[in-house]
Amino acid sequence: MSLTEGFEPKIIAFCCNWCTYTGADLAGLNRMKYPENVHVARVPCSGRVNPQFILRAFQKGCDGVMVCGCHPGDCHYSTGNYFTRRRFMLMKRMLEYNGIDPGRFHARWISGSEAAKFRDTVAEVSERLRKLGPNTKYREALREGADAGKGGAGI
Amino acid sequence: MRYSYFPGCSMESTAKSYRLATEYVMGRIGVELVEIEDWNCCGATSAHTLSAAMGLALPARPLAMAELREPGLDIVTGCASCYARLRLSMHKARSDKAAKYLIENVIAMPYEAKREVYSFLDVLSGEEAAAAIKAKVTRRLTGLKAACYYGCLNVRPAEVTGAPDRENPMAMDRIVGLTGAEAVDWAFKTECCGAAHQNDAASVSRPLVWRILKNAQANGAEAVVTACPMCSLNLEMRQGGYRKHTGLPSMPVFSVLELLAVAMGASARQIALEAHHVPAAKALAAALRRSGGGVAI
Amino acid sequence: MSDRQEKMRQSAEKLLRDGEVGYVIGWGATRFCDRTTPVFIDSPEGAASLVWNEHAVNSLAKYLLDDKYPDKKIGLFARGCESRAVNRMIKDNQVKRESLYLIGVPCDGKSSDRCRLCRERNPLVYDVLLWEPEANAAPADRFERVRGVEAMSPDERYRYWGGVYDRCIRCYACRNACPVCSCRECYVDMGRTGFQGKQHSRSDNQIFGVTRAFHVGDRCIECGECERACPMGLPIMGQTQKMLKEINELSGEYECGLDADSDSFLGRFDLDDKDEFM
Amino acid sequence: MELKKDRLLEALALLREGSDVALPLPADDGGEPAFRLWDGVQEPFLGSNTSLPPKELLFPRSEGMYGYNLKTGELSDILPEARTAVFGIRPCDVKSIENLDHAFLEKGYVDSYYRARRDGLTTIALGCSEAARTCFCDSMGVAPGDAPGADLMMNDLGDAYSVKANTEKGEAVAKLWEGLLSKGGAKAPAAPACGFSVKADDSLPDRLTARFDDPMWDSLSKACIGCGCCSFICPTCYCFDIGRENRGACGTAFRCWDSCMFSDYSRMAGGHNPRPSKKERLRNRYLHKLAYFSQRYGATLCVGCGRCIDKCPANLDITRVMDMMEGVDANG
Amino acid sequence: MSRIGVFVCHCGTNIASVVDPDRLTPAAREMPGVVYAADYRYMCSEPGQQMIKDSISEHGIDRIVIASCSPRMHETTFRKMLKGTSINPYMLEIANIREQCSWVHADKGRATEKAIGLVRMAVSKVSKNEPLYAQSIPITKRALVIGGGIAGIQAALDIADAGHEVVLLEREPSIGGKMAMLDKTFPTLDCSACISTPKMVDVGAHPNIRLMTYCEVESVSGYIGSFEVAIRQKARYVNHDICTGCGLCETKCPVKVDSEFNLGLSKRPAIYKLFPQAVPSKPVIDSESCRMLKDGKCGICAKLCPLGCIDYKDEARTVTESFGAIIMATGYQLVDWAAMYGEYGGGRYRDIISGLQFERTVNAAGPTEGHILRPSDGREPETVVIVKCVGSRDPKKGKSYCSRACCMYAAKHAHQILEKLPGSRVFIFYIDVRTPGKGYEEFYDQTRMDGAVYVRGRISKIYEEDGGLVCQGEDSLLGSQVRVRADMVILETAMEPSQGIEGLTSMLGAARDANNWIQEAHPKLRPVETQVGGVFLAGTCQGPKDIPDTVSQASAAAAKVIGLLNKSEMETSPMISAVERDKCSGCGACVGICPYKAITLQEIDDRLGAKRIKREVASVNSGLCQGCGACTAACRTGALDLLGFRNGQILEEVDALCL
Repeated sequence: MSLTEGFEPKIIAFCCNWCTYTGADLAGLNRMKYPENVHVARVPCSGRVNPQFILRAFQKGCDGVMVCGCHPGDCHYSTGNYFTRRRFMLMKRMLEYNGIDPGRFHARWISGSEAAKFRDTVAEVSERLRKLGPNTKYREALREGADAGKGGAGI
Repeated sequence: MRYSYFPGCSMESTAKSYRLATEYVMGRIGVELVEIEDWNCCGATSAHTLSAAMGLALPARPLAMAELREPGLDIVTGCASCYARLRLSMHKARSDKAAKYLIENVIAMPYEAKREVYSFLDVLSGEEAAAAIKAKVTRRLTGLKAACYYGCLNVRPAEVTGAPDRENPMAMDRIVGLTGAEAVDWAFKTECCGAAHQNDAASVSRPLVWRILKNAQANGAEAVVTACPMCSLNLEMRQGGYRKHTGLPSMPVFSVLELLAVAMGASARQIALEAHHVPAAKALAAALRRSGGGVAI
Repeated sequence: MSDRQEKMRQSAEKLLRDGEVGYVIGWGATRFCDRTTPVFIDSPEGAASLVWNEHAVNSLAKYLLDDKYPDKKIGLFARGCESRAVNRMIKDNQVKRESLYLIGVPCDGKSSDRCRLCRERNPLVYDVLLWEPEANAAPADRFERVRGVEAMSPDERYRYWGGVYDRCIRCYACRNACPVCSCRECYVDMGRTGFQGKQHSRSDNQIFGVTRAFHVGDRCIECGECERACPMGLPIMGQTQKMLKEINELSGEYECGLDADSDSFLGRFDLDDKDEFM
Repeated sequence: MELKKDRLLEALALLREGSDVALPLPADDGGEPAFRLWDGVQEPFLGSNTSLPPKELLFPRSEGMYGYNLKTGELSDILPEARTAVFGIRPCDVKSIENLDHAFLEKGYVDSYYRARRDGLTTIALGCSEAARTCFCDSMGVAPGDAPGADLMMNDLGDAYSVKANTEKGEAVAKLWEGLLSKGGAKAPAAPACGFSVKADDSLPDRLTARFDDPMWDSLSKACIGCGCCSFICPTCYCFDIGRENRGACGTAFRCWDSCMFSDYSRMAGGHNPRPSKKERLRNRYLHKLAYFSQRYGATLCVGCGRCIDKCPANLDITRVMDMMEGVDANG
Repeated sequence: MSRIGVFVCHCGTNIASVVDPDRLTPAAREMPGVVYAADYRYMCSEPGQQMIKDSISEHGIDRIVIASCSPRMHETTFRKMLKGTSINPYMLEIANIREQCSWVHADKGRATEKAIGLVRMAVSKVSKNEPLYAQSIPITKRALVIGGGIAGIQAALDIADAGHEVVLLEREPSIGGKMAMLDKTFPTLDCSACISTPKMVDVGAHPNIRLMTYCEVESVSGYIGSFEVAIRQKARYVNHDICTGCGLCETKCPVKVDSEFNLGLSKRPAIYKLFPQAVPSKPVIDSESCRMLKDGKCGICAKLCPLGCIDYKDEARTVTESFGAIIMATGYQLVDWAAMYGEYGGGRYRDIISGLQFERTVNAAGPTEGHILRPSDGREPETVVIVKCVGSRDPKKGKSYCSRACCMYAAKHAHQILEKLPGSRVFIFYIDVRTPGKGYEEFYDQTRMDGAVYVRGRISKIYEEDGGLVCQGEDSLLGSQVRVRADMVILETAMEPSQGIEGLTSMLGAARDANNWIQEAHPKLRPVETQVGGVFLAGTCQGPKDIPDTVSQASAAAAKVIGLLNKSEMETSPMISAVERDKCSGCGACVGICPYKAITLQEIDDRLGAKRIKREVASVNSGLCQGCGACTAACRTGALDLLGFRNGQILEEVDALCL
């Protein structure tokens, strides 16, 4: 059995309250169907998303991360997503430069009316991550509470 | 002042006097025209309607060759249609990577579009050339009321030609002013002459010429001055119909180069003024007489 | 060399004697002849201990952050790298130009690898210039190392950086040497927020490395102090240089600290920025 | 007894059958020489001492301490099970382990994690035949050619190493190597002179602490950039921080190296920091090395290995404070 | 340790048919910090809310998670519910297990797993929630209306009638705006002056309105409830306190310059009233043309004035006033068609005039006393061509938008010509005829009945020939070229925002759209507000409008302002950025990022060891901050954090998901 068979990726999507979160709600209202892999973390604006959140997500075990907000020009706070765009264009490049597969981080503009786009994006990202398999890069070495293993040599 | 020169097909045939006048004037004002070796047809109005690639590549080939042979020279042409086609290829090669790739693949040579494409109007209205013209004008065409006709392609499309005012251009008016003639203010400077459609769509295109001539005359012009062999041809050859249709007299049509040549002392024979369809010498002679030059042409 | 050293001593002595500055930051001798250490001269007599030779390697600008509210002006010997740092510190509202006396000392080249990217030996801002400007040497290819890493596959890149951060001892010398690291408290020293785990593990070290690059990359003046300070000799400028390379590609020619006014890349935006998140 | 140099790897391989073996190994792709677990093949790096000290063998950079479950209240120890023999450890570093022993095992508290690793550790020391210019161990009471605290002491004799067991553990190693050892009569060459020397006598701690409020700390610390480099490469710095990694109701407590040079080291819960600037931090570090530890355990914590002098980004030098104390008595 | 209560809603079967509450609720009970978990059919119902309230007191719960529909649906409901309990309304997180779980997933097992994940995220986040308290900001009960056109006039009157003080600011010497220049208004054809002048007079006489004409806004600071506006009173050179507006001075002024009000169709003196019915009805001196002010020679007006009102030494003054709300009513101007349309002669032909020039021409108080005459020779035109959409609906040369009012006033112009010049002919070239207003279509129909000839097509060229203007264009219904020889051409040109709008909006922090109109906060739901709290929109500064729409919007904006000013203080959302001063190094990275200019660097007193220092730290203005959090991502040290969405809270969510 290959590593990726039957594997369901864990994806966190940071979505702005005004566009993408609304779009995701609309997808629900329209009873659209998409994979269960995505968990949305609501933020007021995509400009609120600190690139360090993404590092943290990979460290803690997310297989993919999405940052979604209003289309440039449509920001509820007028200019927040222009900063998002700059930050994450750089962040994406830094992640890839450090060896993270390009398929693991996605930034997308999804408006409050683009429920179908939300659905399709989630489906597309899930499928891509299913093929990529679990993320091991940047992940902390797992110690599961009381089951943690024994330490060996200090070096 | 040295330029790579793209003569264009008309110069070799219908625009004989335009060609002779060009040689006469450019020689006198110190503009050296280096004819592009093995130049080819610019595609005129037909190539781009048949194939976008052909429309871009035909004019690009002589441009590429000019840049190859004379990398330091800008390119000049005396025909508005050639100017528009050449300039479009230059513009596309600069601004559109895909177009540049296409052009280079068709003509099988690099074309960097590093040099500008100019029309005679651009060249002659430059400061240096204008000063040279002033110095070389030996007899003034005083009182000759001329309507400067630019046609469409010397100015349009503005994003390709960079013309500052596409509705009311003034470059030719200023050049004409140097000869002592008077450029009248009129409304049809950049109307279409019908171009090649004079051959296949007479009912639509004849009135175009008539209206141009009529407005020129309505504004007091005695002659039309052009900067394009095709425009000249259309404006001249359709004057029979014009007289019949409007009852107005016909009027001579000169290229701006002819006007300059005469002002610089060229005789009618030297620039083959007799080749005109509408008798041309008379109006010029009248003007010369008025200036007191009294020199027969 | 000694002539210049003499000029520096005289200049410092005069400034201190005239009461123009409270102290002067320069270089002084150590136990070893091929090493210098930053010194803080606060008396005219002390100026005699100033040293100028090819081992005057350390960038002095960072020390300005230790004394952001001086009673008297601080005298600082400034080469190209110190002056670019000062520009950046002024822009970041960390120091005030009027509380500095910059003694311009065009750099004649130092025996340090940190200078390999140096593009400006002469101070860009100063109050006095002690000698004629030096000709700038051709710097090493600015992004050569970055391209080397870019050429690897994602897995190779991960192994490369993993190897680097396995060796990192998290001493934060890179941070503390960096003239644009100017937070009152670094995010790594605030474990409770949760941005940075404190374990000395590959994962936490990597996160520190990338975050550091992100925090300083768009203001980096490429002085190389971070790499020089790293006791483990890690090629960490490969991260900040990557940031600069991308910024250069996204927004055109970009270099920091050339003046004290320019906004950093992440501090502004352009409506026409490339959009790849459609 | 002596061990021919060409039998060294064989001897180490024998050791490796019963435990992990750590050796000073050269820098791989650009890093610094350090003690690492031996893969059975690599040649040890014996030209000089390592940039990183061997303290990681006993006091890892990060180690799990115990797991917990918040809902059930369950706790579980994570005690290390390590048997390691370290070869090539220098007298200064052997001395440093003696100091760590003081800190972790004495005065009424035994650190079980340290204890477990310490019990499993066999130290095979190698006397120095050459001193680096930053070495000053003989000023700090260490003999460059001898490490009485090591389990087994070896010295370079040219084409062989002398081998002398100091402890039972050492004798066990000698016994293991029996077939490889030969009787040797060659005497170890005289230990090399250190790069420089400083005056660090018994009165130094008192003379230093009397200078607690001296302005000299200002000038000493000015050039310090406040990084933790010196602490982390010091063989005797043993400070650590304890943290927790939560995973829902479960979690793990860990401890990791910390440095008294960092601002958050001494910051209290309410935000107050009794050592607010690098002056106080540097003073604390120097005094701990040269005074407080001696006052508590009777041994100087600095062993004169010179690593911090070599690596300090600002070229600070701990021995400068000792030089400044020359001629200063305890009463000021 | 926090004591968390989790409440799972079935939403009838909306949630429960997919997400299994019998698995979810026990799973929640196992989460750290959770002391109580329960599920119920409808949490938002009365009994549901009561159950939550009871559980809070019964189990000593100090924060809750509600797993239900989207927080965009019921977050406010549940916050209100918490107001009556022992816990702060912000100690609440909602796990969206309906819109983002049960409705979008079919597999019950996996959907329930996901719901558990979502609840775990919410539980983790809420464990870091802190009580937040809405701040009250005092409201200065005074409004500023910028722009004295009909929009500004209407808004000012409405607010003043409601009992609040209003300052009406106008940069011209008189209020009245564009409407005062119009002759008649469609579709009723009542006289524009007859309906606007009384309103202007009302403004001048209203006890609650202070008129500030010939004034400009210099700077704006502050925020909703307390704006500080610096207003520059331009030098009038006439003491309005004593001037009676007798008009003697105007009669003898030797200077004649183009009249702004008559759009160059007549002249005015250097000391002038904008128009006869100007309010205030007192003149100003135009310093650019006055001989006395230019050369120091003349002084006739000063000699003439019986009251000695003329003061050539008058200077501009700046006053700063406080306001609780601002209405933007800065209006529009017509595009400079001559610069855009060379094919219409580029301004060379005098008989091509703009629609507004025609308004002046046809107006009885205008330069021709209402006679429709050609400017060139003063003859009555026989044929008039009206060209619509000049600069509108022309993305290539002009504006892409429709200017909305032109269709109707073109019809009005045609009607007026046909009425005043019997036997004349009017051709109207149009793209479409848009008449979406009460009585508009009927008016258009009537105009056609009157004899106006509507030609569908654009005019491509206008040229002068034989003393007439030849209009050449296409009749796209006939599919052929047409040429009309006209005696006069009226261009119904596009509206564009008034000059100076950029400076004003950037002072206020209000956004402009792609065409430079002021951007409304929401095109449908908040059409009279800007995104800046306390700044409202009236009239054409927001986009082209006709008078009825302008007046409606003005009254709407006034209603918003009245609503605001009726309160003495206002609650602001507590979910805004906050600065930890200890950590802030004052680097200012946040300052430029804030779209609301809510962050400034503020000097504070601090100590460095024993030394007293002054240092700068970021300071968030709670009146301006809208809580977007963009600043927090720019803050490297984390000194800035967003209350309600703190870094630590979001990281908790991340961690919880990864379990």
